[in-house]
Amino acid sequence: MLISDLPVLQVVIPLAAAPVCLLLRNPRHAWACALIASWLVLAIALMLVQRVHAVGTLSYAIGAWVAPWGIEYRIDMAGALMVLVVAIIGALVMPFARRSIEHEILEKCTGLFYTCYLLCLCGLLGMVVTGDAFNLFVFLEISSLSSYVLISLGSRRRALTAAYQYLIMGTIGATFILIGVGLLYMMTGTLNMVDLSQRLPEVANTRTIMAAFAFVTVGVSIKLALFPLHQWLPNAYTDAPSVVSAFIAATATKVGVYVLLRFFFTVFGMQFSFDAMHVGEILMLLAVAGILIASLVAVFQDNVKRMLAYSSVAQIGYIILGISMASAAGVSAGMIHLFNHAMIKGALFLAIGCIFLRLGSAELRDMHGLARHMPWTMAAFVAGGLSLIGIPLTSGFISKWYLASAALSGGYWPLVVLILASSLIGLIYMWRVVEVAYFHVPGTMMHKVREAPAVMLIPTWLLIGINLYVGMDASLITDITRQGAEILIGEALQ
Amino acid sequence: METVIYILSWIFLLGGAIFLLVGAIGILRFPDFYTRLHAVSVCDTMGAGLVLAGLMLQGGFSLVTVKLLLIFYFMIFTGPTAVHALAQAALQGKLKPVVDEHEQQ
Amino acid sequence: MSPELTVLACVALPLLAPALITALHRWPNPRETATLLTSGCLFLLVYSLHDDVLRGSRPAIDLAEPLPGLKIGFEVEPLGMLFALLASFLWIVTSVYSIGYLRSHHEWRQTSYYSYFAVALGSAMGIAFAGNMFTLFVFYELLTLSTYPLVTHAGDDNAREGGRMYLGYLLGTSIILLLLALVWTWSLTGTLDFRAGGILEGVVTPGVAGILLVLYIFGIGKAAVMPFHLWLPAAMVAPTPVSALLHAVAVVKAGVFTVLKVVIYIFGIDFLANIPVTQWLMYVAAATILLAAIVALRQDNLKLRLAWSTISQLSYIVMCALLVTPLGIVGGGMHIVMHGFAKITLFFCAGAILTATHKTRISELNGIGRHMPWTMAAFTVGALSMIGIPPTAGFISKWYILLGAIETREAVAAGVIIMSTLLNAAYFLPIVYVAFFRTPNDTLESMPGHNTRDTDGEAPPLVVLALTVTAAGTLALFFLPDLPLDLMLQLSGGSP
Amino acid sequence: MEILIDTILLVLLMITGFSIVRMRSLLAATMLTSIYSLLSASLFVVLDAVDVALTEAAIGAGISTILLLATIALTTDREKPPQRTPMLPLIVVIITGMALIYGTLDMPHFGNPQAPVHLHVAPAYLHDTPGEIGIPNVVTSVLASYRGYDTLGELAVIFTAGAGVLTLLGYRTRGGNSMDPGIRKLLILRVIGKLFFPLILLFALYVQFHGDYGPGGGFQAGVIFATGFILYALAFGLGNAQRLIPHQLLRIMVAFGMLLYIGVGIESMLLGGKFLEYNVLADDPVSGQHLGIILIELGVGITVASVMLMIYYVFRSRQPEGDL
Amino acid sequence: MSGLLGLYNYWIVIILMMTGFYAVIARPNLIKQIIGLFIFQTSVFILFISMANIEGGTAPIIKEGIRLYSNPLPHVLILTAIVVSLATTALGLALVVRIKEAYGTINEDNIHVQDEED
Repeated sequence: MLISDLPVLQVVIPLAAAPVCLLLRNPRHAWACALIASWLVLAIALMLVQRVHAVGTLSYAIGAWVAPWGIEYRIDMAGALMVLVVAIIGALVMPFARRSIEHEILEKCTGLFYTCYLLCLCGLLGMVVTGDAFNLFVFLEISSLSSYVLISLGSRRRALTAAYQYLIMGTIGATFILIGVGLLYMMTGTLNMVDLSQRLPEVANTRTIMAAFAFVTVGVSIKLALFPLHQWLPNAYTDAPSVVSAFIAATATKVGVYVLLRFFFTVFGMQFSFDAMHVGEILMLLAVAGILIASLVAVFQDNVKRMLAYSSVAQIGYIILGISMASAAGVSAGMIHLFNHAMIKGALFLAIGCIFLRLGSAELRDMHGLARHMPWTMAAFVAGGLSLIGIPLTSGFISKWYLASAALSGGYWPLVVLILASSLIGLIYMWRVVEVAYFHVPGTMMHKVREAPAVMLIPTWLLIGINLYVGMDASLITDITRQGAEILIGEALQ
Repeated sequence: METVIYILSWIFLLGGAIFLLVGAIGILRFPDFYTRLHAVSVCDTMGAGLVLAGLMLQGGFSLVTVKLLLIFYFMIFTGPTAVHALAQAALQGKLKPVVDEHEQQ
Repeated sequence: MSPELTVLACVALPLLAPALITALHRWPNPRETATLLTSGCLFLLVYSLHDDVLRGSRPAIDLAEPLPGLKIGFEVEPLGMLFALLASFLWIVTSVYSIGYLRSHHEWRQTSYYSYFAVALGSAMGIAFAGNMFTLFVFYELLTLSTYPLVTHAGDDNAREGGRMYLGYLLGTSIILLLLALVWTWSLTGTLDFRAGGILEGVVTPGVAGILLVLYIFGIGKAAVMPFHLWLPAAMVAPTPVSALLHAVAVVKAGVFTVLKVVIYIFGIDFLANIPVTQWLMYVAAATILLAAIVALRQDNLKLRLAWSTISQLSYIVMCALLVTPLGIVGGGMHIVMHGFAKITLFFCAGAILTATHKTRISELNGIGRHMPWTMAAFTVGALSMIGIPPTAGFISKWYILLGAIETREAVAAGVIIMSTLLNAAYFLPIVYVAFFRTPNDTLESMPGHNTRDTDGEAPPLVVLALTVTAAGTLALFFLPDLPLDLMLQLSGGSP
Repeated sequence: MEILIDTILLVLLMITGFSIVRMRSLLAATMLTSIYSLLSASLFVVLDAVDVALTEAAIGAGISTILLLATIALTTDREKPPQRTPMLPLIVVIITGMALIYGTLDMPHFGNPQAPVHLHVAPAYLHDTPGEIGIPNVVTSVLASYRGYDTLGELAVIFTAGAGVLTLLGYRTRGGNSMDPGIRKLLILRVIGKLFFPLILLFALYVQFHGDYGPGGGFQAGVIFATGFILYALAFGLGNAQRLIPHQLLRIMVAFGMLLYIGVGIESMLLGGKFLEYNVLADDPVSGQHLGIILIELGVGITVASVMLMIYYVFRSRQPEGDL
Repeated sequence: MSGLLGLYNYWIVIILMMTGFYAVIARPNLIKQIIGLFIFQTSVFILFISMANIEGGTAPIIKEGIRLYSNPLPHVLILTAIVVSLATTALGLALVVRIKEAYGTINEDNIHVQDEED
């Protein structure tokens, strides 16, 4: 096995680890297996980023069958960034998971939990690196099915309905994607994305391709919870086990956004997507509505996880807003926010996971005076919250800055104001938690509450650390996203 | 010779189709579960058998005929068994047969 | 230590101090010693820089570059030097005061109090020495966030309410307006560095510059120009030392300091003089001066009256800046210092009265001057300075402001200064009168259940010491205004 | 002729579909669903997709129906009349349908040999399969080799479903020798079951290994294999079936099939090829392909069979003892 | 076939798809939704297989003397999709069973009512 096999290995390792996990009787062993796999994936992801940086886009023909006859893995800078996001979150969530999972789900399910987690990881990675439209569907289903299971493991019975709702909406979305891919195939005879992009211009003005575009867009939008197709998300994030909320919130929707990017820019081409189909205007409208409405709804939530979930819907709005500008600056800003938001939300949900471990609840009313008993956890939460609001020296600021300047250079004046003003709504809902945790008098139950264990705090703070580092020095990440955006836009211009 | 076999096979096929049709009408027309089951089981076994026989005649001595024979073998076992199971289940479910009220009196 | 490193140390020292303070949280005396030591060292460090600056050197250091073209970097120039000197000196005094105040009030969470105080000071240093607008913005926000726990120190519903308003106004204006202005400026010019003569001239049309100026002036919520001033009275829920140093000096002065910086180094005085909006904004500031003074007249709560007075005085400085003349800038810079000393004295006094008598209302202060002669003497000095009567420091800054107004033939500005002087007198002198000349009525001696030990006499000695020092400073600055004046003159590049 | 059958089948499908939506009894709806699936399988045969037809019949009409029935047994078979007005869904459906119909307007016509799908990529499969893979069933060659990675993904999906169902419903062991009393009465069923059980397994093996030459392959075989055991479990009770194939064994088999598939991929990597490049497995590329395809089909068969059986076990073990 | 008749097949398939889709989104009964999903997906399979068809072709199993085969690629894709659909159905049904145990009903409206009460 050589360096050149890395693109496929990073997907195959979790895939192979999953059945091994199933075989292991002892949950601890299963955990160790999942841990090793996800760390290996992170190592590979880092190597991949470095390689893509060095040699440019990587292509790997699986089974040595060259595209378009075989399935191709294709990693460019944008893909490498996504792989990195998924791998970082996956690797950091795992050490956290053991204590949290032991506490939140039944013991007999823990081994299976890690199996499903690995499958989800594998599915998400596969979606990112694949260069084949149908293979995308297959891996989408792997990640979706496993995430339904993961979500259903939440301790309340509402987790079941949340998972079911997600299953129905997710399957509708996936079927829409399947229809879209089918129509594309019908008109071009190929499934390979690059091949598709070369053959599409000939038939671009047919009604079939327009329908295909619509179906793919709607299908992916369901997966990434674009307003108003987000109904599954708040329930799913609220009732899933904390680890799952953190993992899925930070990765699944982001991968969805990435898939949308792939389709818009690589497959259909920018000209078709934005000039012919006017998707930019539609997305911008939906993004703005999503940002405002979801943020406002978040303010009125009493469950912190639900609040964060609505905030996720709003934040996805920011990412889409960047993309909808259809400029290199906008797409790059969207991708920066994609990375940053993954880290922020991951950290916030992990912090909530720590709280859940000690409190057994994520309701605001149970958190009175929590900061005195769990100072480190709450400090992480506040740091993540500040980042979400976009205070300078945090990663959130970087993304807001880029988004605002992209909007400015695109001449979208009201958007700049909106971006800045809506971060204030973020301030309101984050501060509700801060006030309760720092200023309310602790209840009697609170005396037993201790700080979360170090194995859970360290991953949380590592994510916060990434946030702060990006806030201090964003050059690395902006470099990557700039290259990624250029490749996406550049391909479209060819 | 071929023409004879051809005509014969069509007679079988059509005959089978008629049986199946009759069975279907029976399902619709008969008054209760047991009689409907009766109609469908009897007619189906015969109809399907005839259709298979017709097809075998068309297939001649080939692998296809062997496969058809196998199907026939399966059919004659599974059909009655299924119907039996259904009737048994209905009986267990306390489903009363509809009886002509005049006779009962 | 090279000047560059000193600059860095000036910012880093108070930011790192909380580590030491927290480590010592079990032992109050060493903990307070740590605070005092830090503040003392900080002042010495800052002071050691002033020679260089007066000689014309501009120590600068860059730390990081979060975004291309946006650096976290420091550069010392006269105005920042002045602000840093003021803040670091008054920190020493306030620390002394705090020790006396907090101990006599048996406040909770003293460790976190001192820690956040140090962070706030560090942020103020960062603002003072910021080498570009981005760095300034970063520390501006850090200052808001680090003072939030201090404002809400009491932890009750009142404090939370005040804190909400504080955070809402300051973060709101800074994120929506100021950040917008920054992004815009950056996208127009590609830089946010402070440069002599500004960075906008020749890049933007006067119309756009006008909008930008509006965004900047109102975006800097800490300058409390109406209508973004309500946070300041709300912040009065904080313990008095916090109000004294932060809401009379560090935070609000950071606001007007930023305004001055923007006017001088982002727009440039010459460029700004040609924008019609400047004058209109000046009128807004003038209106703020008068309106806030009128509101102050009606306040019975001493701290609130002081807060409204601060709003009024801050707009002096904003108005100075918007006079866009070198003399006005000198006046504004001087007023930062002079008002700082006077106002901190007044707040110290208010705190001392609270400590000694548990009184917050002016109407309850009849005859208090007899019980607390030192305190009320200091209060009188502060009040005189606020009005601008010699021999107090306030006179000097007012003099320059008036000169600036006359130089630019701004009758409105000059008129407003005169008017507000009268109003100042109207809301401060009655307090002095009440304290010294009215006979104490029922309240002081006969309050039931009152601890007689506290009522008779002065506040704790540390408190009195602190307020005496600042009052003395107010007087001293009248006679020896050289240091601030030299710095400001160097900035404006000419003789008065 | 084909068009006639095609049309009739489509009309039947429509009728079935509408009836399913209207039907209030879930049991009846399930049976109609099974018929729907069978009809579409027939349609697939007419449309020359024999492999798909076999799979659809086995999975759609077979396993899915069994699962639906098991679920209904655990829940309820009556559907309450809906209380909400179905206007919004109707609008959504109509819009979606119109969008699709709009999309069809520029489609190549049904069966048109000049359609892009028949000109690009696919001809290469048909042309190169005999030379590169050396088996006549092109579907198998594409499935197992050209797009073998999709199939791995598909296996992972099934594996996920197995793990998921196991996680959700858990597994309860059933007392060893007990036979459902309901079944004990059905002597005929037991006799027939015993008769057919080996035949079904034999057929499954045929489908498994004949997949290279005719319709069939690991998926279909796995499902049929599972069906055989399900029949056994129906006739002789769950307890006896579990003694035949214990749950633990299933668990191992599920994992083993996956690992076998991935192992073939890794092995080809170790031998210096790409992932799933069977050419390197033997000296001669074509026999390497043969070997690879047989191995991965085996992996697929094992995992699919055991996952199906496991899901069935899990569903059945939820039922109270003695309930059919 | 020519003219609109050439699309007739697709139109029926679309109607079938929409029938299933309607059952998913309009019916409150969870099992009915799963059945709807199943029909929706199966109809999509028919769409794919329809496009693979070629006039006068046979099943894509190479035999001497036959030149026209239907397109094997959609067949492969749909084999995969069928399995995916089964996996979804199985998981969905498992969830339905759990929901029934937790809520005592499989009617979405009733479940919402209970969720509100929580």
